[in-house]
Amino acid sequence: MILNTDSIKPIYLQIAEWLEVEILNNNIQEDERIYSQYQLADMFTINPATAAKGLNLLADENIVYKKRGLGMFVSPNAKQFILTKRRKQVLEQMIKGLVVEAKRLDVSENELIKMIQAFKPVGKEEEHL
Amino acid sequence: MKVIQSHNLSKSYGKTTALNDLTFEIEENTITGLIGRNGAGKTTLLKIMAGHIQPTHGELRIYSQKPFNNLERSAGTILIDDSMMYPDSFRLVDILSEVAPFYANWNNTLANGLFDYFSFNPNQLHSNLSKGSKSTFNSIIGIASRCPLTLFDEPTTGMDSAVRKDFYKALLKDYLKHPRTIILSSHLLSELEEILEEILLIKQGSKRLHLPVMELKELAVGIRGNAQILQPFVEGKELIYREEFAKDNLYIVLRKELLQQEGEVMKQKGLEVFPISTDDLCVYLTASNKGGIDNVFKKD
Amino acid sequence: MNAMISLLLIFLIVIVIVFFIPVVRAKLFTLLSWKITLTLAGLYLGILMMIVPILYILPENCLIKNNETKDQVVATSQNLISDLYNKRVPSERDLSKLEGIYKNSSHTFNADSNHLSVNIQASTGSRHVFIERKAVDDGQIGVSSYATAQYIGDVNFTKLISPPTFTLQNGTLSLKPPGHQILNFKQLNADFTINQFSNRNYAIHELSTNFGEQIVYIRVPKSLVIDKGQHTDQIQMVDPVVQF
Amino acid sequence: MSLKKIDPLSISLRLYFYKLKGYSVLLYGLILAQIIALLFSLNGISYMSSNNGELSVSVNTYSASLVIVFSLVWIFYTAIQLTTKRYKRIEIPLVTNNITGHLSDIGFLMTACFFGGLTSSLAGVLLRVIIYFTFDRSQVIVDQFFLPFIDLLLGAAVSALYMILISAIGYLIGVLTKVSMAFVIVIPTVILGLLRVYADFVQTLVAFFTRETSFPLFVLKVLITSMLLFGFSFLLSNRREAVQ
Repeated sequence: MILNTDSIKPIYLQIAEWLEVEILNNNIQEDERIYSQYQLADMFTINPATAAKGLNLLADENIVYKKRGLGMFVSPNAKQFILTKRRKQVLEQMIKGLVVEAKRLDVSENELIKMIQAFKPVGKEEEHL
Repeated sequence: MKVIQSHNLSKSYGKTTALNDLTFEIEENTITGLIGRNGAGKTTLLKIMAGHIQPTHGELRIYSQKPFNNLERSAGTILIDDSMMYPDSFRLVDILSEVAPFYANWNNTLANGLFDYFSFNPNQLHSNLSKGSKSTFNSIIGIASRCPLTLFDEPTTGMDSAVRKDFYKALLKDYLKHPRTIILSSHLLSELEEILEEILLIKQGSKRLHLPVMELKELAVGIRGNAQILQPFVEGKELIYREEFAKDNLYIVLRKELLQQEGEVMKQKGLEVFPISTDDLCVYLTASNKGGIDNVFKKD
Repeated sequence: MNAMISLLLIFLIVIVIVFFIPVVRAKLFTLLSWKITLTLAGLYLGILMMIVPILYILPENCLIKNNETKDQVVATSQNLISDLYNKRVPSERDLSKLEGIYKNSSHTFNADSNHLSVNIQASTGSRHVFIERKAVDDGQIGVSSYATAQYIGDVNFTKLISPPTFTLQNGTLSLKPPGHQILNFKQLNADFTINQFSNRNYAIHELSTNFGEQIVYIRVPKSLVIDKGQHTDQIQMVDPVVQF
Repeated sequence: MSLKKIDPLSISLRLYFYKLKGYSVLLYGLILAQIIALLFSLNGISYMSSNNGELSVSVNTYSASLVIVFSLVWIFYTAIQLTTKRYKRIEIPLVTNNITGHLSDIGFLMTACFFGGLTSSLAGVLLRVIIYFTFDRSQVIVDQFFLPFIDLLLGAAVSALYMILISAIGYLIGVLTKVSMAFVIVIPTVILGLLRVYADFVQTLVAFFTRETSFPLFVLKVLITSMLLFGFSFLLSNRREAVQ
């Protein structure tokens, strides 16, 4: 994956999200060692401090845990946690935007709900980063 | 450990002031971006660090030594800039082998590897290289010398974007293996932002900002919308940038911390609140007069 | 030789000028890496050093030598002239045995007449003709020409003087001078760096020229009649026995 | 980080070798100057002739002194060059400070002086060999033709010493002009003024070296003077910033 360097989203967040996706896709199993900050820095050509911040973000949310001298490992229930978190945060954020935009366009609540119901996604669900 | 400690550093050439009262410290084994517009004093600062020139006032210490005319510091520092000159009796391949003995950590394999990768002609003369190739060649020396303090002054001048990317990649990869203190100067932050840890922003010889680059992205926020609605929110607050556009429209940039909880309210009132790209922020922070170039045309 | 030097000089000056034109210089420098330059400089030094032994094995006897006894030699030859004018002939009868006198030609003619007149062309310079009567009538006229000591600085170039040519016809001995003779000597001078410390007298020679005299010495049979003609003052009888 | 002691002498030595290779191109100037001087020398340094109507005698004096003079001019020019921006900028990318920069410059100049002294002295030998083979040998005067080998060595040493002295003067002048451009005008004015008003003083100054006939004393005088001049250059430029 190539980072979106033009994005407003800080790079450490992009790194954290990418790692979450790797965990969701089972590319990194639970209790498996996750990339170190230096590996991440090398892979994405970013400063190791930035990579460390991304990892720390995951550690703060208990998605990964530290083993002294061995590095960071994926927590046993990380996948479930990420799913819950994403549902809560990402979706909520999107809905917030949706509602504000609907208001600006004078779309009533009922109309909006109908529009959401009418929308049939094509193919698989896409991941947004 | 602090590698560079600058205290009230000033430098003037005759009546012009290149650096004005700079105080900052740089940690060991970090990559710092020295960002500023042309003529902001980046080159002067780097030359003082490299010991080529001395400050007019204040002092700058590297590993607690003054670098000027200091052999020990010179051995531990390399400054890569486009004024580097090599004798005409040296071919490119000679330069690599002749410069090597001066640097204790010089890595020949790396130097030759990069030399081949960028497909230089070993028999060419340094003075006959194009601007971009010269920058590339100099950068090879900068990376391969593995100096504890490596300074790059606008290293990518003239390089095409593919080479730039390769250069930053090479620099970072070697840094990961052999950590050292690196300072890169540039007038453009975006192209080197990812590999930086810290950013030192200078404007007209003075320090504007010095903070981890990650914080820069979240430092400021931009708000755009109807001037009447926006104005009350920002009344009395220090604005980084302010521009009136179209009819009754206002665009302002201010520190995020000044906004606190008001952001949500603003969004609901139809104002656009969005993060500012680091590049734009640097432009705003280093702009000489608020309002930018538009002001010139508004006077009619 | 001079033309060649001038050509070489012009060539070199062109090289120098070309050397200082930046564009050409840059082109040139792409060819001249330090390895080539140092090799060429080494070669230059090497060639110069190899020439040193050559200098010392050059045979020196073909070069012209200095004469340390110049004053004595000049005195001897001047004495000789005045002796001859005073009719005092050296007992050996061969002047070249004297120091500083060089015999540069010697001829023997059979007398074809009972008298002898000597024909000396005008503008022959200082050439003295002496006639000596032999004690016998052997019908042979012996003509020898001598040069007395000639110096430039300390260099004795007497031996390089060309003799006149002599012909005897119908009792007239004609003397034909050798024509304008040019001698161009080369002298070397040690560099000023050596001269400064050398105890030897290495300063440039004092280059006073000392042209000597030329003597034609004629020995004639006892009874030959001598006709001095118009050159009375240049022809001197040295035999005190003979009466005119 | 490396805080281990850096030895200025070993750095100077590294810089010296770097410059020896890097500045080697300058040697072409010396070689060209010497060859041109040698060609000029083939015309002789002085000429005198005399004539007595029948005979013209001339003496052409040859010496390779001009080669030494040209070498001195070259080293003067080169010493000034080394202090210019162009050459000082070459040091900048390397590990250096003022002292090592100067020491390596002096090292290069000394090497050039040694090379120049030796070659200019040997040029005299080449001149002799050329004369031996191209001119009429019977008119080449043997005196001073075969330089004693010891004189050759002496000549080389003295030329090198003079070159050292001149290089020290040139280097100081170069440094002075870097300290202030005013010296570009001041130096020639002072020199001209000295020559005009204090001609005696200048003569004494020159004679201090050129009239010294004891070699050891000369060595001492030159080395001490050069060290003073170089030392003065050090002091003047020690707090100077690198070229911009």
